[in-house]
Amino acid sequence: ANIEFWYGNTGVVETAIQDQCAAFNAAQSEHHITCVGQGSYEVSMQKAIAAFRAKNHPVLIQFFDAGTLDLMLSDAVVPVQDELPDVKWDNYITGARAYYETSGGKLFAQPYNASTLLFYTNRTELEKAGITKTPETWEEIIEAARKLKAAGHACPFTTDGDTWRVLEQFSARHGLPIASKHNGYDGLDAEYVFNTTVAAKHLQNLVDWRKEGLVKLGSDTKAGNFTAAFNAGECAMMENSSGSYTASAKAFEGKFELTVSLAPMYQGHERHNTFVGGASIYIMKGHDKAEIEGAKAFLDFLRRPEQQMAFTAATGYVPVTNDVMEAIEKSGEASSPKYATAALGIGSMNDPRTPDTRGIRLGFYVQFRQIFMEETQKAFAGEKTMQAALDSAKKRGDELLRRFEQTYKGAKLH
Amino acid sequence: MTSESSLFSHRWLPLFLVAPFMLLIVLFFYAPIFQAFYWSFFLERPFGGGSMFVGSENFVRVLSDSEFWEAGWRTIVFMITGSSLAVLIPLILAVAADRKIRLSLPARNVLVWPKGVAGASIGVVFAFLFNPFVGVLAPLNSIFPGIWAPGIDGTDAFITLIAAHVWGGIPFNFVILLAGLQSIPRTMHQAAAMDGAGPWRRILDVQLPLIAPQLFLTLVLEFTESVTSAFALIDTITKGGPGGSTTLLVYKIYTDGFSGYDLSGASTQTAILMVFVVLLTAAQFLFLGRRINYER
Amino acid sequence: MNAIDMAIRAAAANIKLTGVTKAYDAQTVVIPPLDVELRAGEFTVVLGPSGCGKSTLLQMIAGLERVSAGQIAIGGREVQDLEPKHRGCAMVFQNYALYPHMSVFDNIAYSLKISGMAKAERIDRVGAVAKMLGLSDYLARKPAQLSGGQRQRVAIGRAIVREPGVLLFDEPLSNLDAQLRHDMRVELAELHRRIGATTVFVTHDQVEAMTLADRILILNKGRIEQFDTPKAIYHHPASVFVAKFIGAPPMNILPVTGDGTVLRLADGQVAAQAPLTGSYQLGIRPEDILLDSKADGRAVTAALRFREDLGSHAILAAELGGSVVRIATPFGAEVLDRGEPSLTFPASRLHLFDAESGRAIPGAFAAH
Amino acid sequence: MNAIDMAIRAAAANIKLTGVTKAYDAQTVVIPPLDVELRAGEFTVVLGPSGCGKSTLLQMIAGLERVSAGQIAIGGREVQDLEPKHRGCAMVFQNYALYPHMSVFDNIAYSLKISGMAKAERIDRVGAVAKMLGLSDYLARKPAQLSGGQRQRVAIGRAIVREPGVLLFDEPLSNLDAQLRHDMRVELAELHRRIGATTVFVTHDQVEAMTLADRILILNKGRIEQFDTPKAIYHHPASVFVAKFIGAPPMNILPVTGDGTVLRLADGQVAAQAPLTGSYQLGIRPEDILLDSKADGRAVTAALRFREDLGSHAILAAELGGSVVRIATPFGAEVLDRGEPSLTFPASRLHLFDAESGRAIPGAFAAH
Amino acid sequence: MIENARSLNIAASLILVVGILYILGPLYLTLVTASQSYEYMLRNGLAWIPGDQLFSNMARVFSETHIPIQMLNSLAVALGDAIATCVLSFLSAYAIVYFRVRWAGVVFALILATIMLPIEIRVITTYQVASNVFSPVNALLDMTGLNGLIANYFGAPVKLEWNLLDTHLGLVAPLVAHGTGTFLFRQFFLTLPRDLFKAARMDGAGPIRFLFDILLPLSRTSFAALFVLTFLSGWTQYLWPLVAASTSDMQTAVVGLARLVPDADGTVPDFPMIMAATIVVSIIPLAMIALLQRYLVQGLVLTEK
Ligand SMILES: Nc1ncnc2c1ncn2[C@@H]1O[C@H](COP(=O)(O)OP(=O)(O)OP(=O)(O)O)[C@@H](O)[C@H]1O
Ligand SMILES: Nc1ncnc2c1ncn2[C@@H]1O[C@H](COP(=O)(O)OP(=O)(O)OP(=O)(O)O)[C@@H](O)[C@H]1O
Ligand SMILES: O=P(O)(O)OC[C@H](O)CO
Ligand SMILES: [Mg+2]
Ligand SMILES: [Mg+2]
Repeated sequence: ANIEFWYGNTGVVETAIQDQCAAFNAAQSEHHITCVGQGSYEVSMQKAIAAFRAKNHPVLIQFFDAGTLDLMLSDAVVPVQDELPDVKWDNYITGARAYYETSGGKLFAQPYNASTLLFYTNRTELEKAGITKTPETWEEIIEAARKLKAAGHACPFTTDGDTWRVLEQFSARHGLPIASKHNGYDGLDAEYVFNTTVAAKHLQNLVDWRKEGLVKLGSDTKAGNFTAAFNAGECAMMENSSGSYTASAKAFEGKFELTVSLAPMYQGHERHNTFVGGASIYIMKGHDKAEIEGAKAFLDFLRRPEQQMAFTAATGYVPVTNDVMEAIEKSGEASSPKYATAALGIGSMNDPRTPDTRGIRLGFYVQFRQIFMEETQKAFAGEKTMQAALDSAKKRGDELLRRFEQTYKGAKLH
Repeated sequence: MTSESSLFSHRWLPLFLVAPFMLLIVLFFYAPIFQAFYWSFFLERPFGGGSMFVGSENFVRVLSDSEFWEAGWRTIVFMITGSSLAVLIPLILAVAADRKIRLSLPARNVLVWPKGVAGASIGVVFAFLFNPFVGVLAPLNSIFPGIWAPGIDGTDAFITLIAAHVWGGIPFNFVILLAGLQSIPRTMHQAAAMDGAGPWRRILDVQLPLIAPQLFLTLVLEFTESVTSAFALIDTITKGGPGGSTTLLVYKIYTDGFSGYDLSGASTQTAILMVFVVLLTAAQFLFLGRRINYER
Repeated sequence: MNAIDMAIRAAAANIKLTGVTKAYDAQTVVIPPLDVELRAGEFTVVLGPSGCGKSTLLQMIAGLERVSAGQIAIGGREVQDLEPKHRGCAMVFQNYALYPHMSVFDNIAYSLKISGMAKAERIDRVGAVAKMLGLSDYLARKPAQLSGGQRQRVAIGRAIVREPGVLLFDEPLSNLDAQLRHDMRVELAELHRRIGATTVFVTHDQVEAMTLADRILILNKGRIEQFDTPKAIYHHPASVFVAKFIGAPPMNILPVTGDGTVLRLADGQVAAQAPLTGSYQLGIRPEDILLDSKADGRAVTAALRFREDLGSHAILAAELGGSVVRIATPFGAEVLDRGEPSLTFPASRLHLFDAESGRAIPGAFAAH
Repeated sequence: MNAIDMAIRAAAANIKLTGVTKAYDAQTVVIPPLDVELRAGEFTVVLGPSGCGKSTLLQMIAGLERVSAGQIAIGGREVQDLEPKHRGCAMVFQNYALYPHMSVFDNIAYSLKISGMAKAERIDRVGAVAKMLGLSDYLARKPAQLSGGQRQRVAIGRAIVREPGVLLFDEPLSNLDAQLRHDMRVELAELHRRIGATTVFVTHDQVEAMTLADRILILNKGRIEQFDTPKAIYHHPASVFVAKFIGAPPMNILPVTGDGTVLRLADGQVAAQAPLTGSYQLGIRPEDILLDSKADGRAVTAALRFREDLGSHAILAAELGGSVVRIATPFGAEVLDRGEPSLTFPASRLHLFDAESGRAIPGAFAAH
Repeated sequence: MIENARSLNIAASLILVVGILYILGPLYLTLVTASQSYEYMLRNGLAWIPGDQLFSNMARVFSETHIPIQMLNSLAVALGDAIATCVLSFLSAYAIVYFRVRWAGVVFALILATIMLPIEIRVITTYQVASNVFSPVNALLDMTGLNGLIANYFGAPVKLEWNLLDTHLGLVAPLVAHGTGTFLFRQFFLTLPRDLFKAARMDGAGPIRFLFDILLPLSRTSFAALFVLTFLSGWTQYLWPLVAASTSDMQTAVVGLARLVPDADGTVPDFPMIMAATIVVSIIPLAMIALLQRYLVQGLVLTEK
């Protein structure tokens, strides 16, 4: 059948996705897939919703982590595990499964471009400022940043303040809850709590460090975007998704030396697992058998170890199945830079977990991310204190949760 | 219309003539409006498949949401500053171009050009031009670092929007106001000259009052124009940020509805905004329109 | 003349144009060098066909149009380089050009306000003018709420409130209907008597010219055809142009040839006695032709073609030597519209013009 | 009359209006029930003040306005419910309403084209009309390229090309200048003579009415004041309204009181002899008043106020018993403008009207 | 006039210079940027002097982006909008002005109201309607209880479906539902001498002949003006095509252009190419303005009456 697949990535990742689509079409003749880029995860999701209401939606669609609960309750998707019961789903690492499975342990979506947060440095620049050891904690990062600044470096550390980076991944690895009820896993009546945890302190630190000139946000940089600023050599350190590894590596080629390591902790905190990030693929309802068959074929194709390895090599996204990890081991290229993020990422996701670090199961979470960004930006701009901003984000976030609860009154949490 | 009864008296033909257009309007104008009001009393699920009557709850929610009021306030600020600049600047230009000077002909041509550049294109261009590091203000920033930071500072972002809005709004208002100025009879200037009013004074005493109808028209139309233009500019320049500082109501409705899948909330805001617009228009006609309706 | 009239009596000034020329460019010379003097307090009507330069002349005096060459003196002072407001002229425009956004009071007071007059004084002065023009009850109205005649008066009020030495009118009555036009004409004559300002009045309308003017200035393509009293213009037109321009129906102009003793029409009939030779144009007004053959003067025979009966009198059209001659019958007379009556051309009513230039040849016949 | 004329000679039809009424709504009854018959081939001029319903009447005949009640018959056929095109009327509009985008030919031929006439025949017919109107050389031009008179002719051509039984004109000359107006008037009279269509001609202008009409229909607020020949209307006006409406200057109307033998003016002077008692209005036309005291008729003394000299003659304004009386002096007479001359009112020229209704009282004085 | 307006003329000239610079400045900088290489821009930022990469940047717009196809969409939308608006507005204005119908005022008011609420305000629900044009009919059937009856008889209620999203028709239709054209034509018709209409009736023209023989030829300038106006507005639309088309091959050039600025990629946006795209996207409307500015101005002058 002719099927369609929508995704939200751009840049090198988009190229890799298109390559996979082409490979699939080339590998068999029964199905033909058209892969449509929507520009971003958010747009992709809003387009999907609109399209679903208009009965105009594709059979396969990539949704990002933040949309998980909205989709689970949407009645718009079929759990992949229902469509593909024979797949060995427990091949997926726990960190990945935890985010996308029901309380009964059934996977809703097939993890696709899985990522997690990592710490990147421009070793060349660091060494110029006399820093030889890659920092591992925030304390060390700040120390290094001060040195860089003293050495005349304009942008020691950069982040974009994105909710995923500064709140979700931070809270997970520090073992902190974002919302009550174990981030919503135990009921729709959860409430946000992040404004009371160490995350709040960290965010206040970011504000202070930015004032000091140690941390720059995307819009503070010449490039206008934090990844671009790091890739261009403007900034010396950044926290970013494993998914942007290849882009950085390519940009650095022949100019700078790149290091990538686990995202930094505050001293005195035990390291926990990080959430799986990126996105996974859902099968949407309302399509005929032939299309579902095509969709299944494509999903099968994507799960193949060689496909996953190629995708990892091309992007930096982490293969989250055990067999692929083994395949990488066996390939003899395990230490090659193209798989640099794989083991690192999996390691990070496999760190010790608590009920608060399974994932996020909160309604209208995409909107909450917007609110969080909006509020923290106000704090960065000096309009209010970070604490006030977080309090207000919590308040607005709780309103979202209540409305979600009301909207899905009677619906049961899977 | 002097003699109504000398018109064609066919019964079905006129109906047939307006029918296609009315159908389109009912379908794509009135039905959506009705739908918005309808949804504002329901709670819609994003993916459909369930909606629940909630009475005035949506209204309570929207009206007690400080974000809504802030966006409303920003909308008003944008309309007042943006619209008045987008009328005032063309007005000044039109008064200048109305004079018989060498530049007036090229000006009449060039000043219409932005009409051909889409709001979103303007946005893309201005976003680049006002970029703090590579744009026109970059030299200023290298002298006073951080003085121009539209990515962080809401006011700077707002200024960028207004500069772009005015740029794109010049042609239409300029043409209408210039036409108004040119329709002032020459004898009116001559009479004022005989009365001792010099050319500067005539601008205030004769030209401005006499183009009041055109000014009124531009103000009324500028209202809708500012809504349309604001959306394209916000979406291409600021995305409502930083920190929501450029989220006007139109943009908020769009993001709430499309990115936030909050169809009910967005519809409720739409409904409120519509009522506001209708009231504002009525007020404009009542308080301004009536006063400036003099014949010549 | 009461106190109010006194209050707005103008200090009339004479106007002297010396070599005044107007050319928009090398090709369009609208007014070739023009010399004329209008006496202080005089009412001059400027008459001429459309496009002959009447408005241009007026606007040059007013200062709304620059002179290309020459001098204009008002009250002995050269003004051609002064701005309108410094010339002491006021003007009434064809469509009145009232400020539609100002009340009648403000329209009239505007020039006073600009000149910096104190408010109290302004109110007094506008009050006096409004009273004089019968506008006192309308001061608060906008021009759109006034009738044509009232608007006209506001325009005049606006002009006279500054007590100008010179009052200029550019076809101020041409937009009014016949009745109102007649009334306004009478009002204007009365006003001029009371104000006494030197007045220049442009019109297309003969009746206005004849009844209002002290002197009529007839312009033809920017040149003065004649400048004289209405009577002189009517009875002693200086040229065929003037003769045909004034009078309704206009003067009959017939080509004649002189043989040294008599002037003959194209068909050989003798139209008049005169010791002239060569070609001429003979003029006689319709009302001067007598149908009564017993009257004094030359009698010629003509064929009546048709008659237009106007009630009070009739206009007969007759064919004479290849031309159409119009005859106005006396009031109350009953006449035929067919036949070949003999027409009498009283010698004292005849006008003779040069065949080429069209200029009048005075004294060709016995004076009257 | 040549072959061409014959070709477009119309089959004139009479027009009969019975109880025709027009009301826009309950308040605005523009035409109260009206009965009138216009004879076939007759030239009727409809005259009346602005807003009296002239155009409305015309448009009801044409079918452009619906009648509120009553019947209109054209050539004996009831037409009030027919579409304009089925009534056999053609109309010439005030501004001609030529189709600006069509050539002269197409303007004239348009109605023929709509009626489905073959192209060859159309060309013939338009050619004949154009020739008759002197438009043959202009057939390819657009209206904008024509002079006022030519446009007028195209409008007429468009109207007559269908050989209508009825020709309607709504103030067709009012936008022309005096000279052209005069010429077109003559042409129209000539045209009517040749075409012979029943013609209804609306105008404001007395001279047109007097010179063109077979009969004049004078309307006042939608009612017929008088419908008679121009002569009768001028000399025997049926009401004060008609008397004042026709004539320039209009008839003088003076209030008089009869004591059984004479009629006295307000100041007691005897204006006329008549065996009447009570209040009346006495009418006399300006040109009928004699300044010559030796003439026949009653002499009264009046105070001259001012004179308007029109060249051919003068209009004197005098005060008589509290009213202003206008006197037209005979052509060529020289008269004073001050003094208290005695005025003679020839009995045969007097008109008497009822003081209340304003209707004429015929036979009050010796007939003339 | 004899008066010293020098000061005013100098001031006016200065104002016009500033105005022209304000308009031309961004256009010039766009052109300049479009003519630089990406590397040059990365190194130096904004340039003031044109470079030599204009054509290669434009070539990249054609080879690397969807803008060429999207320009075809824009053309379809703009032309569709302009033609449909012209025709429908003309017909409706004709019915309103030239027919004796009691509802003319109401219909005109209903049409005029569309000017006050731009599509940006009602986009959410307009999208909903466009996703199924029959949804109002369905709703009507439901609300009137008619569907209940139908369900009783036929076993199932009527649910009509017609999705206009991602179609050219869907991109155009809501844009046409706008009263400016009707307003414009009505104003124009009211300036036409009434007698022209009466003359045509005397000549025997019925409504259709009058429409085609008289009104249409006389309305040419208004048509041209409205055509230019709606074409430009159709071309420059942003929000509606943004939401109504979900694939880049259905999107319009303006939306495609805005999409060239990536949300978050590890690279600095390729501004020279984006600016080149801006030029490419604006070239048709700008050419249209240059050619038809006269009509545009005439069309916008019809404000009073
Ligand atoms: N700005 C100008 N440029 C060139 N020619 C002009 C200009 N203004 C007027 N004219 C010409 O000058 C001539 C005189 O114009 P003017 O207005 O004085 O005529 P007029 O006698 O007042 O005519 P009317 O009776 O029609 O008002 C006309 O032929 C006119 O075309
Ligand atoms: N549609 C209408 N509704 C109400 N009254 C109307 C309408 N059309 C005309 N009238 C009124 O009908 C009366 C007669 O109008 P009509 O046009 O027939 O006058 P007229 O004698 O032709 O005037 P004019 O000499 O000014 O052309 C006027 O008082 C006019 O105001
Ligand atoms: O940038 P990515 O693809 O790793 O995704 C990050 C977050 O998971 C998006 O929600
Ligand atoms: Mg003039
Ligand atoms: Mg009329």
